[in-house]
Amino acid sequence: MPATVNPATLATVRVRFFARYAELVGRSEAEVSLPLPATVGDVVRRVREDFPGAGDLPERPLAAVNLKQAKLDARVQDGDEVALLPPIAGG
Amino acid sequence: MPATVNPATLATVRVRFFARYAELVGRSEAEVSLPLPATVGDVVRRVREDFPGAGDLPERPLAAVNLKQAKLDARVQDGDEVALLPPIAGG
Amino acid sequence: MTYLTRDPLSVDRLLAEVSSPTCGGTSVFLGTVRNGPDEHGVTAIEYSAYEDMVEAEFGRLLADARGRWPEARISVRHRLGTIPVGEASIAIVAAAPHRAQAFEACRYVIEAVKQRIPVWKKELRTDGSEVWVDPSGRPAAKPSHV
Amino acid sequence: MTYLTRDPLSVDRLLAEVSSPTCGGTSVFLGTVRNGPDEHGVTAIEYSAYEDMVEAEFGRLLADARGRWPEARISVRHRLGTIPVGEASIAIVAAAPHRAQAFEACRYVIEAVKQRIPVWKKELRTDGSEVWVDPSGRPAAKPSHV
Repeated sequence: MPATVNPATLATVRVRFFARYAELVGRSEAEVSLPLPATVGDVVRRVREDFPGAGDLPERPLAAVNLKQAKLDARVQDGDEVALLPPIAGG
Repeated sequence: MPATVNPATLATVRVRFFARYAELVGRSEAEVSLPLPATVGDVVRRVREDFPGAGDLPERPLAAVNLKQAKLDARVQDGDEVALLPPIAGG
Repeated sequence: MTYLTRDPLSVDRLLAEVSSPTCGGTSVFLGTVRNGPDEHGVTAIEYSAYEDMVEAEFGRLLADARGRWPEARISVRHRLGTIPVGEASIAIVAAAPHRAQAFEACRYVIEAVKQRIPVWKKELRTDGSEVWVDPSGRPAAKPSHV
Repeated sequence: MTYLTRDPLSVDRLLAEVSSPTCGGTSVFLGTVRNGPDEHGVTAIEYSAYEDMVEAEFGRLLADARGRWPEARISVRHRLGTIPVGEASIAIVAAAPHRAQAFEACRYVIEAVKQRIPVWKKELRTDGSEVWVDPSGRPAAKPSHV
């Protein structure tokens, strides 16, 4: 009998890609679902596995959660927006 | 018999006054003659003695000779322009 | 408030935003698109951004700066899109009662922008190539499949 | 070349003078007439100068700055006459390949101006009085007979 998944423990996050990373993945956003508790690092691993081209993303990219830089061990919640940011080159 | 003055040893310098110093002396320029060798300090002493109001000038003002800051012991030559400068407040 | 624009930057407009009779010194910084000896025939740079985050992060960054220099009045604008050589991509204006505060606040903001504001640039070159710039100012290595 | 003017200063004109495709950073400093809490109802400042020496000294000062930052392109203008509160008395623009050079060169010039350029200011106040400003920024004591 398959294990049942409690929907309350699944998080769906919106992932955004920018600049060179968007070119690598061939898209500017995606949605991934993963079991809670989950971290930004878990989102990165999932993206690198699931999307063609995303394997060329660094294992430890700069990331933001909900418009603020976050470390890879930061927790993500259902509904969060996680962005993977190439090295910043503004100004 | 009066001592004869050798004209070659007399320097005539143009003295310029600016800002508050010009107000004190009541003029913006003057000519003074003094025996050589002479220094900027000699010019200042002569000015302070000779011109009404110039006694209120400092004994050791900032000075310039020929458009360049000069110390009080710098030599002056015939034809030099000596300027007495209030504390600089530009910018 | 928006800190982003796709139009040429106007220093005069930013100066007007910070102008105050209590400020005696104003420091302005302009970052411009360069084609120097280290570049390889750059004609323009295409600036892109995580725009929502840029707005949020500039708000936090300026709050930090105002915490350090409470008397400073600071304004900043980053331009996006294709910017030709010689034109400004960023303008920062910091006015303060005294010049030291103005210089320090302005410098603080541009250094923080380079660290914190999610903007990226792609060099457009005379030979038709397009190269992402890495933060050290040198082009990033091209990924193998591009 | 003249570094003096009696007209309002134009940052745009100075920027145009230094603009170069090899410069990626430009630092601007504006000194403006202030009426802050330390002032006593200043409405304007009357700037006067030893004009011939200002021209000569700016030439020497900029040569010194260019000696220190050979790649910098620097332009400066000092305004004379009666300048109302909020308007600029001096504008300095320093462009350089990199921003650190630009900031440093600009700061060097304004600090040197305060030391070397023979300009004086007289505060014009709301009560009708006129007071010479001493270099620390505070009014000079009035001489007894004025």
